[in-house]
Formats: sequence, C-alpha cells, structure tokens
Amino acid sequence: MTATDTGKESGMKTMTLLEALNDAMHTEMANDDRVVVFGEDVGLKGGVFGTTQGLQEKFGTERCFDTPLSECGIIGTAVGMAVYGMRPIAEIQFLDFIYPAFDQIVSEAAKIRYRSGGEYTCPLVIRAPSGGGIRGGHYHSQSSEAYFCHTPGLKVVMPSTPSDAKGLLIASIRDEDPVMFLEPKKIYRDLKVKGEVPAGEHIVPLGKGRVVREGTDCTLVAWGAMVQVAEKAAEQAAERGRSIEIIDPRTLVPLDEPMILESVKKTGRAVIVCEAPRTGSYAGEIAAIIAEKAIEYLEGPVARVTGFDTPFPYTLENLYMPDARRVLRAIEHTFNW
Amino acid sequence: MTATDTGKESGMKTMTLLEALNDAMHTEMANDDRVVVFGEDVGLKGGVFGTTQGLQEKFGTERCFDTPLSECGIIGTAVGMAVYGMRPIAEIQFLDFIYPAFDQIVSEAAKIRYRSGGEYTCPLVIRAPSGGGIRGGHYHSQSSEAYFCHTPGLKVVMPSTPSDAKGLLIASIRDEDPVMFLEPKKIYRDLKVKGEVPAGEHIVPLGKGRVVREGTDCTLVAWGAMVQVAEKAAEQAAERGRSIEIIDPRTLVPLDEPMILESVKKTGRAVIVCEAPRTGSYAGEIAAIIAEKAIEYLEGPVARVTGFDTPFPYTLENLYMPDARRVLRAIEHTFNW
Amino acid sequence: MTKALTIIENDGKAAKGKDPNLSAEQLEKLYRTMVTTRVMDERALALQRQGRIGFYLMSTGQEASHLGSAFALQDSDWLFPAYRQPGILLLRGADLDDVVNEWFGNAGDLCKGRQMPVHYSMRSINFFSISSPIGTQISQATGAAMAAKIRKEDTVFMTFMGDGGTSSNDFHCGLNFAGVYKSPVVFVCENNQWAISVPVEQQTASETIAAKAQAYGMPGVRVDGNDILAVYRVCREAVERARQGEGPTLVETVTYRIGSHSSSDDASRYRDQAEWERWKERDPIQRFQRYLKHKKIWSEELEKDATESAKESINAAIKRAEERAEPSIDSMFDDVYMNTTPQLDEQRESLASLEGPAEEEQGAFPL
Amino acid sequence: MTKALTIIENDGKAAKGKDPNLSAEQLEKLYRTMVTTRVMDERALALQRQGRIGFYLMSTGQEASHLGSAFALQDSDWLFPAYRQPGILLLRGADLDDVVNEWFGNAGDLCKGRQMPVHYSMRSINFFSISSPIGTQISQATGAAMAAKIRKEDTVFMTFMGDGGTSSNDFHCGLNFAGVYKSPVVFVCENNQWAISVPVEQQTASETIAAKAQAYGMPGVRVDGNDILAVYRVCREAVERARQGEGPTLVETVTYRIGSHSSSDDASRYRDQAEWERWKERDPIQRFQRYLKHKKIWSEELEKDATESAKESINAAIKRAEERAEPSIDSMFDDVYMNTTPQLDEQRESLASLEGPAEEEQGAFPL
Ligand SMILES: Cc1ncc(C[n+]2csc(CCOP(=O)(O)OP(=O)(O)O)c2C)c(N)n1
Ligand SMILES: Cc1ncc(C[n+]2csc(CCOP(=O)(O)OP(=O)(O)O)c2C)c(N)n1
Ligand SMILES: [Mg+2]
Ligand SMILES: [Mg+2]
Repeated sequence: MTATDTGKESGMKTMTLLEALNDAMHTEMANDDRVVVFGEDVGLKGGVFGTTQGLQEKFGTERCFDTPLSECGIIGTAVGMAVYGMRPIAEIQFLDFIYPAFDQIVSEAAKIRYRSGGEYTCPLVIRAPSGGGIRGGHYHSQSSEAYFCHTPGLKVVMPSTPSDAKGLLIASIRDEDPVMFLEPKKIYRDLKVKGEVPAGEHIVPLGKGRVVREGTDCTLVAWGAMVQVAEKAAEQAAERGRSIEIIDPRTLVPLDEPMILESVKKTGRAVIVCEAPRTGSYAGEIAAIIAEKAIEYLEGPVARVTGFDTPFPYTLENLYMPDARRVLRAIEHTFNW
Repeated sequence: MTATDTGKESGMKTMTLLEALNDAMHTEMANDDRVVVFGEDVGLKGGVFGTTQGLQEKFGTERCFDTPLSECGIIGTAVGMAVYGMRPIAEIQFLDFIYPAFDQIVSEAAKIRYRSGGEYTCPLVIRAPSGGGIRGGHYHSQSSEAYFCHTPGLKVVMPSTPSDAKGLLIASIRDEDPVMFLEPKKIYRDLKVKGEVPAGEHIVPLGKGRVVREGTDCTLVAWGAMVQVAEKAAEQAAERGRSIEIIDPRTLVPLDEPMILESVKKTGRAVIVCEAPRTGSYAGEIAAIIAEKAIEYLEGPVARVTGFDTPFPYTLENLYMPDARRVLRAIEHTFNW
Repeated sequence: MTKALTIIENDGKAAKGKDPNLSAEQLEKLYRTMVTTRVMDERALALQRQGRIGFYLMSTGQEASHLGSAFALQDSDWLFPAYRQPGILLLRGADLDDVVNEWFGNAGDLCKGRQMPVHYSMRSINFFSISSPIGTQISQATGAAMAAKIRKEDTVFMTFMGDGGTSSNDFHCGLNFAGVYKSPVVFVCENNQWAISVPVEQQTASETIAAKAQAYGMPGVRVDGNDILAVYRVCREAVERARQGEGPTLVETVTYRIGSHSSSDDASRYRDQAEWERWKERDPIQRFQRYLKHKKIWSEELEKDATESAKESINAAIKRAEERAEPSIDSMFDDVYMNTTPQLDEQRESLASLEGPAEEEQGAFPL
Repeated sequence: MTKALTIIENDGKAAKGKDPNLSAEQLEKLYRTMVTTRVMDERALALQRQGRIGFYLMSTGQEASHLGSAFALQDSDWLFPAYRQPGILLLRGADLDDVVNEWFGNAGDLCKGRQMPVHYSMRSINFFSISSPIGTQISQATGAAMAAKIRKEDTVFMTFMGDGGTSSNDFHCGLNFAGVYKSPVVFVCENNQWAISVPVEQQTASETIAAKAQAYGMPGVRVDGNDILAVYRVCREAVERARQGEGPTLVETVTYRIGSHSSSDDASRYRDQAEWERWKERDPIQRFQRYLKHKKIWSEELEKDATESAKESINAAIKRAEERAEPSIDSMFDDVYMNTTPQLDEQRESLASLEGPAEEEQGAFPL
C-alpha cells in the first residue's frame, strides 16, 4: 500500500476501497497535525481489516495509538479532544460494537454545538466498518445507519467507490461537525469495486449524491455495498428493456434530496435498496420524502428492498441480504402491481 | 392513589394516565411474584414523577428497589433477571438517559431469543417517560422511539389514554419478549386525558391500534401525546368541513398496518404526526408503508408533521413541538398541493 | 477507611503545618465568592418558586468543595463541570449577566435558550458546556487532557462529578484512559452523600470513593469537602502532579447536599432530619469564616459587604434578564451544524410561515 | 503487586497445606476434559484452515483457567461465559454434536445457524448464550444472581471475561451492582495478557486486575491461571462465599493466550516470540500432568486414551455435522419474538416466493 504524503501530488492510482481510506488518512495526517487516529488495534496491528496500516509507523504513537477495550472511552475521549481543538478520527472496530458509545455520540457529540449556543464544537470523525457480506453473523454484520441519521447534529456518510471513499473521508475530517463515516466492509477489497483514485488532496463534498447510472424508467436509490447490487439488477433489468437510473446519495445526512426527487420525477418510479432491517430503516425516510414531495409523478408504489426484520443470521446471510433477484423483482413490481 | 390488589375487582375508576400506570404495576405485582420494579429513585421516593409510588411500601424492598446511577447496570441486570425467569420492569428516569444502556437493549435484550435459537428468552419491560411538554429542554424531552422501532426483537408501545396505559402495560409485562414501554410524560397528569380505567385485570393486546375518531376525508396517524394534538386539529378541521379519521397505533412495533392502510384507503389522504425530529422518525416508516401499499388510493401527498431536525430546545419548546396549527396546515396541504 | 484530610479546626486555626498560606487577598476572594454563590443560589431558588424561572439546582453546602478545587487551577486550565459547581463561574470572573440570562433562556443566554437553567457554557473562561446526562464530561475531560499532552502543552483539566456519577460508564472509561495515558487531569468527586434519593451506601459498596482510584492505577485522596483549605491543598497537589506529567488523581470531597436535589425535589420525603442537622452545623462558609476571623480577615463589615454587593449585582442582572426577549424563532435552527442544510432551511421557513399563535400547554418538571 | 496463588510446584507436588484433595475420579475427569478441550481446539482450527468452517477461536493455554473455575460450581449453578471457555461445555457433559453443529451453523445447531462459530448456547447445562459484544454477560450474571437472591434460591452464578473485558461498561456496573446487592456471583477474569493486539499494560494502569475489586467493595483474588488446582481452590472459596450469602468475588486468573486471537488473527505481527516461549513452558496441561504423575494418576496410557478418544468422538461429530443440511430458509424468521408478526410473515413469504439461486459472494472475516 503506497501512501500519499502531501497534497501536492497528482495523477491517479488504482486502489481498493480500503486502500483509498488508508490513503485519505495518510494524506490528512500529513496535512494537518491536529488529526489523530485511535481505536482498538489500530496501531501496530493496523486495524483488524488493515485500514490504518502504516499510520503509527509513519506518524508515531502519539498520533496513531491503540486504546483500551472501551468504545465509550474511545468516543468520550475523542469528543474531549475535538472540543479542545484536535481533529480526532476514532475507529470503532465493527459498527455492531458502537453501542457502548451511543450516549457519547447522540447525547454529546451531536449536541455540543447546539447546546452551547455555538461556543463549543465537535469536529470528529467516527469510522466504522458496516454491513454484511463477510460471514460475520449476528454481531459483525449490522447496518445501523438509521440510528445516526435520526440524530440531528450528526452527519452520516457512506462511500461506495474508492474515489468517493477517499474524497468523502477527507471532507469528513475537514468538516467542522461530527461525522459518522460508515465503511461498507463487504467491498473493502472487492476487485470489482477497485478503481482510480486521485493522488494527494481529493475532496468529495458532503451532501452531494452521485448518479451512478442514468436511466429513464425507474430510479434505484442505494448506498454502500448495495450500489453494486443495484448495478447488477439494473443490468439485468436492461436486458428486459427497462432503463434504470441509480442514485448513490453518498451522504445520508444531509441528504441530497433534489438529486433523488429530480430522478424520480423523471422516471416516475422508485426502489430503495438498503441492507438494514426494513422497519425504521433509512429506506423508509427516502420513500417518505418521495411520497411527500413527488407523489404526483409516481406511476407505481415506492418499493423498498431491505434486510428482514430479524436480527442478522450467520448461515443464511446470503438470503438475508438484498440481492439482485430481489431488487429486480421490486423494479418489476413498480411496473406491474 | 388507590391501587388494585387483585385481578378480581371490577368496575371503572377515573384516573390520570400516571395513576393508571401505577395501578397496572400494583395489579401485576400482586398477580405474579416474578414481577419486580427497579430503577433510580423508584423506591422510597416513588419515582421522580411518582409512577412507582406505593410499590415499595406494599411489596417490600426486594420487589421494588433503587439502583445505583447506571442505566447500563439497570438494563444489564434486568436482562439477567429476565433470562433467569423473572419479569423485571426496569424504569429509566427519562428516555433521554437510556443511551448508556443502549448496548444492553439492542445487542442483548433484543437478540437473546434469536441468537440462542429460542433457548433463552428475555421477558422484560423497560419503562421510560418520553417526549416534550414539561419544559425539560434539551435532555428531558426527546422522543427516540425510532431507534427502538428499528431494532428487531423489541416491541415498542406508547399509550395515549389511561385505559390503554394500564391495559398495554399489563400486556407488556405478560409478554414473553422485551417491550419498550414509552410513556408520554406531557399527559401524565393531564386532566383532559384523565379517564375511566377498568379496575383489576385489564389487558389491551399489543399490535392492535385504536380508531380514536372516525372520519372520511383524511387519516391522521398519531401516538402518545400527539393524539391530543391530532384531536384538536381534527376538531378545527371539522369546523372547515373536513371529516378526519384518527388512528393511534398504540403499539409501534409490531404495527397494526391493516388498520392504518384500511383507513387511508378509505380517506385517500394521510398525515402522520410525531414529536421526534423529522429525518428518520417513525413517521417516515408509516409514510413509506402507505406509499408502498396504498399508493393507488392516495389523492394527495403523504404529509408528516414532526419535530424539527434540531436537538430539542428549551425556551422555544412550544414552537418545536407539533401543534394543531401545524397539523391543520398539513391536512389542508393534502387537499391543496 | 482512609481519614479525610481536614485543615480548619473547630477554633478556626489551621492544623499544624497544613495551612496553605494563601494571601489575604486570595482568602478574601474565596470568601466573597462563597458568599456570592450562596446568595445566588438563594435568589435563583426564590425566582423558581415565584415561577419566574423554570427550574433551579442549588450548590448550598458544597461551596468549599467546588471553589477550593477550582482555585487550585490556573485560568488557562480547563474545566469540565457537572451541574453543581456554579461558584466556579464567579471565581473565574464570569459576567453575571451571562449567568443569569441562562436561567431565563432569553435572547442574551450564551446557550440561546436551548438548555434548562444551570447548564452553563462559557468558553471565555474555559468552562465547558454542562450536559444533563450524568458522567459524560468525565471521559471528555480525559480526552482533552490527552490532546494537551499530545500537543505538549501544560494545560491541566479538572472535571467534577457527584457520588452518583461514579457509577456511570464514563467514570470507568474516563479514569481508565487517564491512567493508561497518564493524562493531566484531576477528577473531583463531590460526594454529597446523595444521588437524588439514593444514599451513597446504595450507590457503591466501596469503602470510599477515593478507593476507586486504585482500579485505574492513580492516587485517590479523600478530603473534608466542607473545609476549603483542605480541598484547595489536596487539589493543588493533584494539579501540580498533573502539570508535571505525573498523571491523573481522583479527589473525593466529603460533603453534603444541604438543599433538595433541585427545585422539583423534596428531600424531606426520603432524608433524615437529624442527618441534615449534623451537616448543617458543618457549614463550609461558617467554617471558613472562623479561620478568617482567626486570621483577622473576616469582619462583620466584610460579611455584610460581600452579601449586600452580591445581592445587588444579582438583582440587577435579574432585572436586566427579565427585560430581555426570548431567542428569535429563527435561532432555533442555528448551530445544528456550522452551516445550515436545505432540510433545516425548509423547516425554518415552514415554521416562519405558520399563522396564528403557538400553543401554551405544558406539564411540570419533576426533577 | 499481590502474588498470585500457586499450588502445583515444579516437581508436581502440591504446595504444603494447599492441595484441594480432589478424588482420583475428579482429577481424571479434569485431566480428560483439559485434553479434550485442547484436541477440540486443534481440530476446529484445522477445519477452519481447510475452509470447512468459517471461523474459530481457541482457548489453548487457558484450559486450567476456565476448567478449574467452573469445576468449583454445582451443576445447578449458572454460567455466563465469554467466548474462550469451551472446555466448560465438555465439563458439564454437553453433547459433542451440539458443540460441533454450532461451528457449522447447520440445521442441528441449537442456535439455528444464527451466530458465528463458538457462540454456544446450552440451556440444558445452564450455560448462557454467548454474545460477541465484550462484557455484556457481566451485568447479566449479576442480574440473574440478584434474581436468585430475591427468590431465596442458593444458585451461584459465574461469569467470565478477558483482561480487555475489564474496560467495558458492563464490568463497572456489573461489579458495582453485585457489590451493592451482595449478589451470589463470581467474576472470573482470565487475564491472558492480550486483547487482540493490545497488551494488558495498555488496557489498564491498575497494578493487577484483582485490585479492581476494591472499587466495588468485594474481595479480589489473583491466582496462577495455569495451575488448575490453584484456580479451583480460589474459585471454590468464592463460590462458597457466594452461596453463604457473603456476596461476590473477583478472581483474576493470570494466564496466557497461546494462540492468535482467532483464526483470522496473526499474533506474530505484534507479539514477542520470547514472551510466547516463556508462557509455552508453563503449559497448564503439562503442569497438571506433573501433579497427576506425582499422584500416580497420570500414565502414558491415560494420556493416549484421553487424546485418542477425544479425537475419535470429535471426528465422528464433525462427520455427522458435515452431513447435515443448512437451517431451513423459513427458520430465519423464527424466534424474533415468541410469536411471529404479520410483518415477518409477509417477509418470509416474500423470500420464499423468490425465484432463482441466491448469490454467493462474500468478503473475508478479519478478526
Ligand atoms: C444518565 C443519567 N441518568 C439519570 C439522570 C437523572 N439524574 C439527574 S441528577 C441525578 C443524581 C445525581 O447524583 P450525583 O451524581 O451524586 O450528583 P448530585 O446531584 O448529588 O450533585 C440523577 C439520577 C441523569 N441526569 N443522567
Ligand atoms: C464491545 C466490543 N468491542 C470490540 C470487540 C472486538 N473484539 C473481539 S475480542 C476483542 C479482544 C478481547 O480481549 P479480552 O477481553 O482480553 O479477551 P480475550 O480475547 O483475550 O480472551 C475485541 C476488541 C467486541 N467483540 N466487542
Ligand atoms: Mg451526590
Ligand atoms: Mg485477553
């Protein structure tokens, strides 16, 4: 893994999503000495997935270090650091293990600016691998972005390509507010996802979606690892003569509503794909926005393809997670219902 | 406050919502010695709102007791008790303070039955005062039901009348699974809400909504303290010649979808009212269900009247919370858009 | 059980060799601040009783405990307070208007009317924003201290919690991280014997709160929390250790919550009158007065002047505060993020365009 | 630092006056269980390496630590384990098929294929369902113990955690509640020096883990975790105290994680070979063997028989497990609640009616 040391380099490099994240941290730690990275096993081991590899070696144990096994402590201290003027990047080993820190995230990080009338701020990035797809079963697979999306004061970001991963992570580090940076671990090293990433400084602004694929008949909204699934389904639909548009919001909060609404107004149909359990998932929020603001354009029901309303299983993971079959069926449903 | 000792009494008593909750606990503690009640200040003080008054006196310090100041400990030990065969009722002093226990709720209570293949179960009731309306500001006012609704394995209940409060709480205590029992503190002692409650054993089954008011032109869905607001708006709309139906789901999970869908199919219009911040609120889930399953009946956009996407304010509380003005405007919007 | 350090003896003399030898000026400043704190608490509670503010929470009986600790800091050191250390605002020279506006949540409130009374935030004096959830400030203080150490600054951090706060998640991780990273932070636990209606014996089976320090590899010190010199001395040492890079300390100040938990609570329902009277006799201001008398600093005039000028300035600030408007409706949508979002703009406009008066129905705050 | 209790001396003799005097039958049972546990771990890791199961997590080196503790219980006592005490299943006579089916998550798995390998649940032997989140079982064990006390039963509860687990929220509240309510629970911390790549010195600045007991007003005992007799003796006393109503105990077993953290980890990247070798020499099975030899219980035949019969029965169970089908698709929707819901029914049907094969793409588990 080659890291970018300064913002001055240019050109493109081919990277996995994981390498792009690593590159982003190398870049920002070199750019700004307020940036520190910490969490469980992020130092010498370089993270259980290897995302923080080389950071401790390069920037020393003061700027990249291991913590005791306490997510509450990781986020509590990160909040204190951010308030005091640092730019902490706190790694939570798996999103499933973030809950001991939930209070510090929703009661503290999210509210410090507001409750102090803007006197204090909390520019903090919480990175966590999210979602299924690695046979992690019950507790290494969950997608709980909806909890954070429902928490005013937090921004919520999830990339689906290496270039976005780097650009969004740098934008998150530079953001003046707390950002939940959720990483689709299923595609960390996916070679189909591997792609070109600008070297050096590269920013993808928060709050702007990406049109993954243009189409005219039906809009798919998907993020993280589900973008892949949506693309596969779109290709299969294309074979049946359906022209599918895919939107990846990239930032879930604040959401790029105009991009989604514009697309739905054009296509008249919408399917939202999301790994999380159906009830209360962020897919519902997007469906609700469409039902509120674009109802007159709709030519069919707003469909959701999601995880099921069960905890995450181990053996049957492949059936639990939305796949192209299910997305395709939902697309068809918006035509024939 | 008079308590009911056995399930054998009959007749009706007029009670506040808070008295009805107290009555439910008295009833079930007398009925079933596996029921214990604990939390901060629930013993001698009888709870900061007085909901547990008289329980310690009546049932002794082994069955109703104070705990150290740790929500994590309250729920962690409650889970252990439930697994071991008790029927704990754990009080969280304010829903805003539940987050130190979030891990025990979403990772443990919610998943124990599933992850153990049904070997172990967790019949636990977590009671917490929820929502705004008492000038509690930032941290004594929040409505975070959406977090729990998005957690498979939990049931989520919120009463809006004294009779439902008692009947749903008894049903929750007898339920074999963990129930989040959220209490609309704004109307704990509201004399307009005060009403008849059956003495002794009284059960309102989970999963069944209530038609609060019948109407033909537009459906309002509201729960907890928002039912009052919906009723007021409905009256005002009636003055304008609109016939409004109001549905109180009472149980948010599992949701009585048929009742809501049937109503919307009849009226062709839907407004969902909910105190929580808009983005990711449960209002979105209900809107999404309607957009998915009743789109062909809709004659207007599915509107949401919610709290704003800010943390909860203190001074401007009355403006933050949905009121009849806002509901009325939304109703009109479903007609004229 | 470790005996708590005491300095001021019954006759007002300092225990031999223990007097921290503060200057007359320093002593007078401490005394005046204690008095002003007490007066402020009384005035504010009265305001609450009159329905002019919505809530209040007193520190009566704990003035020595929180003022003695904070006095051991330099002005550049940071505080991560709980909600029962209002005197520190005065000690650090806060503008009284800033304090009083917060009670009213008016347009002049630094917090813009977003938090209940007593949840101050005052960046100008390095006083961090107070939060309601118990304990969260503890690990934050550790984090800020870790940051200062990484930056090689010599700032020291002091955070406060109650006896109830020692049961919180953040107590555990905050002290544990501070021990591991040897962070420059002083943890002050004001053990006032009660967490609302729960006595400290039901809070923990530990013999003392100070004893909990051992679990984190740091010193734990127990001090008479109603003796301002003892508190100062112990905290002074802890602050110096922190500044020298020797790591954190847990200080337990043994004191008593003389008032009810807050304006919503009635402690007589669960607390023993005799216990209360015992502690009432150990009043920290009178205790300090005896020392000052012995030192020939205290006089009736001083007391009168301290009390009267406190009343005057607080009353004046109240008068000004009551004349101020509420925060603007628009302001409710500010400070969620640095910049607004399209969603917030839409919601702000939707509220602004609403017709008719807002409703005015509310329940009562119980806590 | 408190010295850890040791009983088995280098020559295999028990330290004077410390031998718990277990019967030959008991000793043999312990020995056989240790051997079977080791064999099982080796077989399972091999299966993982061959791609036949998805994940495994070994207890090698910690057999004395977890078996000695659990042996101090009665069968009616309850266990709230972490994930590194597989030997207890064998000690309590679990059906090997139940153990092995869990690795495969097949239709015979008691957990119905919902959890990763090693997250056993076995109600029939009072072995509570293992969870991945570190520490959550600790406060649960306290709660169950509180329940038994309320019901005036004499059941004792034992819960396990690693050194990393002592930093968790639930360690703090679990021990604190147990102290306050004097609950019949024994907290066993297997201090194996590492939490994945984080050494215990970076986990806490406390001199020992046992020292943390003081913060909760309970005894803390440190014991040589590779000495099964010492572990048994210490736990036996703790269990007796608990059963007599004298409250909880924290036991620290000082041991070592001989393997990598799990099948996904490579400890050589962060761990010192010399340290590993030092601990390897203190192997708990060999240590116990020396004692048994001295007692004339151990023989080469015993060892061979223990090893061979373990291999045989495990291999047979593996063979049966591999022949079993996956859990049914429908079963994915069971056990969310006692009764299904309309939503779950709808989702179950929707999945059942899907055409074509499911996709088979997955990343690798890293931990
Ligand atoms: C996490 C959390 N749980 C519960 C509460 C409600 N509450 C407010 S103050 C208090 C007692 C605090 O006691 P202690 O820490 O001793 O501080 P003191 O009030 O005595 O200064 C409680 C339970 C809260 N604010 N936060
Ligand atoms: C709350 C939580 N955070 C992180 C993890 C990831 N994780 C799994 S095991 C482990 C280390 C545990 O160390 P220790 O408690 O010492 O137990 P050991 O593995 O040594 O037996 C970590 C960090 C987790 N499972 N749960
Ligand atoms: Mg207290
Ligand atoms: Mg360990």
